[in-house]
Amino acid sequence: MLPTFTDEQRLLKESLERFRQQDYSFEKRKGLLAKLGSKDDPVWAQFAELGWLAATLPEDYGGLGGSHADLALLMEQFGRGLVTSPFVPTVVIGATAVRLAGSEAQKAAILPGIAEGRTKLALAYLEAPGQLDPSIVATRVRSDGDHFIITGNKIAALYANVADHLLVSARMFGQLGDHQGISLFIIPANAKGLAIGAYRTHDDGWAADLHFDQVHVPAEALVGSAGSALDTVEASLDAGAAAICAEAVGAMWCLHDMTLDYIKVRKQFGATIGSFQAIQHRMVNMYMKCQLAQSMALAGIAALDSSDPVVRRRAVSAAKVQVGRAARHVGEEAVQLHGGIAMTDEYAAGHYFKRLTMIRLMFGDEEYHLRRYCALSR
Amino acid sequence: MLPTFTDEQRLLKESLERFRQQDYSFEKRKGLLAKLGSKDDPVWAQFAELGWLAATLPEDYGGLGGSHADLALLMEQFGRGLVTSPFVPTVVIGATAVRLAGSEAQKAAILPGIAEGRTKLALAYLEAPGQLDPSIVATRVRSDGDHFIITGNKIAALYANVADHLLVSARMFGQLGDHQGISLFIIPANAKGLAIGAYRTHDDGWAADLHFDQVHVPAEALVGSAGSALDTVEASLDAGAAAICAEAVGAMWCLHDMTLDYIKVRKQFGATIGSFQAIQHRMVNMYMKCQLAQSMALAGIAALDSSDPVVRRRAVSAAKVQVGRAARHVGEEAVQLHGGIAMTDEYAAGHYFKRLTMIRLMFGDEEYHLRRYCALSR
Amino acid sequence: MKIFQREDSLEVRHRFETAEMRAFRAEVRTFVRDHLPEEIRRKVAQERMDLPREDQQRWHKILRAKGWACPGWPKEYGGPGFSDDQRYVFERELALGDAPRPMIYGEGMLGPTVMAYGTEAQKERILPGILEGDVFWCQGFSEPNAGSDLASLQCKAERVGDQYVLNGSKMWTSEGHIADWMFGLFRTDNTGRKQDGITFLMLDLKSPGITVRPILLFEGTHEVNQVFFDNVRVPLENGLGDEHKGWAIAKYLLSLERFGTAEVSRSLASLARLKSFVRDQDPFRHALEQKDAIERRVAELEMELDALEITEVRFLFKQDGANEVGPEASMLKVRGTEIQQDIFELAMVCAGGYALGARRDESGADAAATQRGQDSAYPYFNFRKTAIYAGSNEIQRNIIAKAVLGL
Amino acid sequence: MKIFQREDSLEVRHRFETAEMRAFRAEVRTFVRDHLPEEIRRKVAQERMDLPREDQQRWHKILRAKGWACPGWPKEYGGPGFSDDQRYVFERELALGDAPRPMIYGEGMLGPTVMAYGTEAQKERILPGILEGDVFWCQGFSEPNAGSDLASLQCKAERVGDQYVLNGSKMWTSEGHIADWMFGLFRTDNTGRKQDGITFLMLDLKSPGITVRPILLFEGTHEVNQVFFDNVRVPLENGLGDEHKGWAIAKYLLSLERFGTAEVSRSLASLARLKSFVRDQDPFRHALEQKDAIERRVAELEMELDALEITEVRFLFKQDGANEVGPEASMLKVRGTEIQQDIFELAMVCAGGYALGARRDESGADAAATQRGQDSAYPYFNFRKTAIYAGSNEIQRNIIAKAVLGL
Repeated sequence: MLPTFTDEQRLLKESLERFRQQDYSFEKRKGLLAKLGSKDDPVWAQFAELGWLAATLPEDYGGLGGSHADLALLMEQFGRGLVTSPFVPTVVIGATAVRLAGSEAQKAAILPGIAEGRTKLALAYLEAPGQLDPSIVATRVRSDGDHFIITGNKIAALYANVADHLLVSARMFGQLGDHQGISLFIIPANAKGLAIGAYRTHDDGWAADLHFDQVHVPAEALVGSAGSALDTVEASLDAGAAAICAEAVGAMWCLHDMTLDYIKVRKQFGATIGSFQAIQHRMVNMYMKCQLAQSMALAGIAALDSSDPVVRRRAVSAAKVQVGRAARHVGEEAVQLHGGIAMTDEYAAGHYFKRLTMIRLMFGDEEYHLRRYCALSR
Repeated sequence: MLPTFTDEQRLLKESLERFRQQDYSFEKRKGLLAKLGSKDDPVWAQFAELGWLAATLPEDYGGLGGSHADLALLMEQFGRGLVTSPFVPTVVIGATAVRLAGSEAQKAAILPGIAEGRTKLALAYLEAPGQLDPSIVATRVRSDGDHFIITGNKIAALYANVADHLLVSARMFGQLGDHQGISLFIIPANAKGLAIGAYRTHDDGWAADLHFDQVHVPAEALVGSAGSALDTVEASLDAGAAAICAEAVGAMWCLHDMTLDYIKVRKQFGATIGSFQAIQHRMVNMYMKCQLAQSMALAGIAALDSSDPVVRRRAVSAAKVQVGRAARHVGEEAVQLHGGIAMTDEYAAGHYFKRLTMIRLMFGDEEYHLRRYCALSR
Repeated sequence: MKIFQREDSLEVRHRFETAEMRAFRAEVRTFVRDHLPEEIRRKVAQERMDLPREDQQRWHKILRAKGWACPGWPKEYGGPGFSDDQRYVFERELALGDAPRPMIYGEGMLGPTVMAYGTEAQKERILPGILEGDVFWCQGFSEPNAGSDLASLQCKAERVGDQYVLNGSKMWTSEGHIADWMFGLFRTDNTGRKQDGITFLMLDLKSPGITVRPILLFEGTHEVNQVFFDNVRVPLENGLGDEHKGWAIAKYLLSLERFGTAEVSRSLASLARLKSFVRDQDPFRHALEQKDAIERRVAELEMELDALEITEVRFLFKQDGANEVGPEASMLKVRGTEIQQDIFELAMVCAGGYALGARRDESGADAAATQRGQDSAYPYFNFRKTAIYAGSNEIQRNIIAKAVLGL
Repeated sequence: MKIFQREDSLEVRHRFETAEMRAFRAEVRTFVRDHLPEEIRRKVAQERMDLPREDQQRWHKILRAKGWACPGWPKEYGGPGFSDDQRYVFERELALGDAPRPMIYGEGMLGPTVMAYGTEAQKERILPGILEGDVFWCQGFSEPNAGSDLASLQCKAERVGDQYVLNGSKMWTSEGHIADWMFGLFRTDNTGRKQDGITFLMLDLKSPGITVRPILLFEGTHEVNQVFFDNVRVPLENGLGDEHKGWAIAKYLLSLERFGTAEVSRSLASLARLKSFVRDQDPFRHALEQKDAIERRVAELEMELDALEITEVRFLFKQDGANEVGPEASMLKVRGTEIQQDIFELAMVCAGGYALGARRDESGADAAATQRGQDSAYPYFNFRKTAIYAGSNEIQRNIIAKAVLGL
């Protein structure tokens, strides 16, 4: 997927390929999912050992100072291998928020732990199912002496049940939808008054709905300045969105390859179905969607480096729209061209399709990002 | 296209088929277009002679009292034959407006003339190119003693240059976009102060932009009551839209048949291109679009009989959206599956494609009607 | 000269608007509302097609008591003897009322086929069990290497004395795990054209040598199975029609599905659920722009469904009274499944964050909305199958190309 | 352990953002703005591809005077000797400035082919006329029964003494009516494989026995012709490469078009015109909802174009320095034409009532808007050809299926 490779990136890619082929084959994956996110999750430990958790973190905080190119590489390989983990909530979204807005103390407390595999993060920002804009915050926070008190509900916080710390957006002042008035807090997952209702997601990950009942948090839990956290939340979500776009590209190429292999051997009416022209042209359309999605995912991740938030938002939204549409097309066609076999639990294609579908829905669907792109174009 | 046929309708259909095959073949059509809309237009005279101009008009005014089923039949055959005439502006839109809102005197003065082929009408309602809503009327009218004075501009009035009388919407009071305040007038085409800038349309018809410079019209020219003509204009345009939907279905079936015939004989790589599965499946998609468009066109024309304007508008809008989209699909695919030959002036397919494209743009495009449908669904 | 007189209705759906049909519709609607058990209704409203045997049987017996079981069957065999119009309206009302689908294999497929090809003894033995809802059937057609290309099936029935001995396996057997009997196609001769040498057999699934292996779908439901035959013995009298001539019977059986392949009624119900979800689930009344976009997509689906419905009625009820549907009916299946899949996709997207979650039990204030949201991805995933099974949409397009367009 | 260090740019377009390239881009942009005659610019902005010979020649000579004619040619033959990056930026700026396309047949196709296959004498005879813009070429490949299946061409060149004698006809000959010379493929042998026995010839269109029949397109433009040969005599030295071996030369020639088949630059210009039309033409500032819908479609096209552009750059400028584009470049042509067609469709729809009118002369206050509106349907109609010519999009998909996917 990458336009250029350094030697280091070649090594990284090889280690990722080795992992997904040897340690995370589709057969082994089933067993590994049972421990997903738990304290003794062997996959997470391996991530840490291989340096993947540290890869993109700053060197001052135990990271390896990698670039966004490294992030793209990691995510694409995770996509190809259907690697399911709290990587994005922790390393991409969570760490981005802490890096962007956290105090020195917060960075020092959190980032090295992430790099070493000791700390997992989750961001709780979504409140209503169809309201994908992070400015829609009804969860309230008020000052109480040297504490803050948070009350409200969050839904679909990815891996919140396995996180050590939660990043939570809450409204300090203003109305629902106001861009000002939103603060971000980092709180321990075992905070008193916090109820976590966890559930599996369709792609075998985890999410949780959260209920904050007068949760008391100390002043040091505030990330960045009070009332102006929306930019941080948006930037973190953009990093997450760009990352899962790259992941989706990996998953799409994998589905593409599986389908291509299948139609070359599957016979009907005395011929391989890949010899039928209608199937060939549809396979070509899948191929084109993969190529184009790859281009957009590259541009999306590249834009994370931009100093202009409008440039970043436009590029990430464009990527999310195009990759999301491609993901739908490629996922649906992969199942259809396979036929019945792809409908089964024991075949991998359906699981890739589910993951792609969840990626479409995460961090703003195509409709949300198309609207955001239009608004930024005015 | 019709679900049932009476004996009379069978006869009508036969006369239409005979006309388009014998008198209006693609070769003869070219010559006939030169006289289109003129005083001695032989096609119009033949329409009158065959009773088609009278077919759907009320018996009390020289008509034959036919039903909307007869209108559907006429339009579908016009579509199949690429029959180009002022039929819709005169017999469908114009006559509908006069029937719905005209005084006895107006009906008696206009409708028999239409039935006999002496009188042509045109409706001038459009003012700005991208403003397809008939409530967008900036043309002003004011009373002056027993006269009205009209000032303003209209664009793209179909066949206004060949009409004997023009139906013109003008604002008597209220703001642009207000539903109240619009009046309808019937004025002679040679009225003083009226400038008509005529041009050919892409489908070899005519249209004109009109400039009203203090045009004086008598009180009797008012059609219906002052200030409340929007319903009449909408109902007339709906009749026109439903009629051209039926026409489009005829044109689509014709393109479908031409394409099917062509791919059965055209050879490439030693086989007919119709033997290639990708071409077959696209042909099937064209076939399905034609069938579905036919169903919607039927429902659209049927809804003209509804006493509930909301029912009528929803059905006509649904038809225009679906038929318009199908027209694009079928027209583009017909050209593509033919290849180069369909790009030429001497082959009929391109001309059908142009007509279908103009139909899409007339009386509200798909976007306009989708919005109208949504608004009516709230 | 007055040649144009009769006011014909162009609105093909008008045929269901007579006083008689309205009364019938009202009767069915009321009956469904009053007699469909709520726990069954709720599962159907979740778009589930994996209803447990008990639920299907319970509802079937309720209909049977009313005389409405097996709505396609003539009175002679205990059916209600509906006209085609009545049957159309009846199945519409059942779908709109979230009632389970009629049981396709016994009542929809095998029953009418036995009526056409069975001996009197077979009719007497087979039909009452279906009519009463006591015997569940499944279909043994597809095999691992015979999907779209059904005629290439290889599962063998060897004639030994007065029995067939079956070996091989059948694939994608829906409801194989809850059925009592299977009807299916088996190869009794391998020497000629592949369509020849196929025999239509009926067999008791409790016969020794049968193994039913569940096949889970990727979203977790258990609907289909692989059924293995290891020297399974089937008496000769369980053959339907002539030996080696099963292909014609299968073609007849597959042609029976002219009612309902477009799934218009169920899609109308799904779309209505989607609309009410969108209306109800937005506590903040915000993001109006997004609602506009959803409104547009809903409107587009409504129009598509409208076009499909009118086309279906045009095809099913031809003007000349011939209610035979030709190969053009394949397009009803193609468009019907495409639209249905699009509805479920939109429903999932509208559920937003809720759609991420897999099914779970929950109580609490917004449990209902959560539940509906979490249900939303299942049909999107599950209904991918509909474009694959019962003749994939590719096969349907091949049929139209060949049989309708002459390509 | 520090394994991740280098900050690589993922943004593939960054290669055009060096100081040097920026300066070059500014130079080209300024030159086009200052030197492109307004009457030519206006025609190009109308998306016309039927530019008169005088217009093409005039612009070519302006570029020639600057040293920029034939941008793909090396310095050795009088070209500017651009690097690939420069050429990419150069052609982008020409397109964005509404300059005519480089002349495809002489400078784009024949010139480089003669450089590769021609004798020294041929190079000296042919290249200067192209470089100076004095000799116009057209291409004689397609025939009435050899379109997508080019190798089945039948137009005959019989060897008689030191001449070929040509009989038959060539079809779809673009610019045949304004060209001086034609290069083309002719059958010199009919005995072997159809790809064999084809010879690449160059001929003076003033030769006796040639008739050029105009073929009008359905929207009225004259771009293509049928060219008939009635015992036309061509000297042997006008053959390029070996007799009977023209197929390989043709394949080389057709592979030259790697720059620009995606038409990204021109589509960017078209989209910019569309946006400014929408912004300007709405005197009433009404119907905001409709503007939203247009805005969405514009955004979608922008994104599609973005994806195509990045893909093009990825393909054209590979990381290993190998700037050979393989068969995957077929997708650039497919998507490029599809997007271009969609832009023109949207432009037409946005023009609303104005789009109905055919071209006409008009003066007056809103003549400009009227004109732009009335221009809007022409490219929608005219550009249907782009998915048909130069290897139809079906053929391109076949190529990808075979050569990229191995199907």
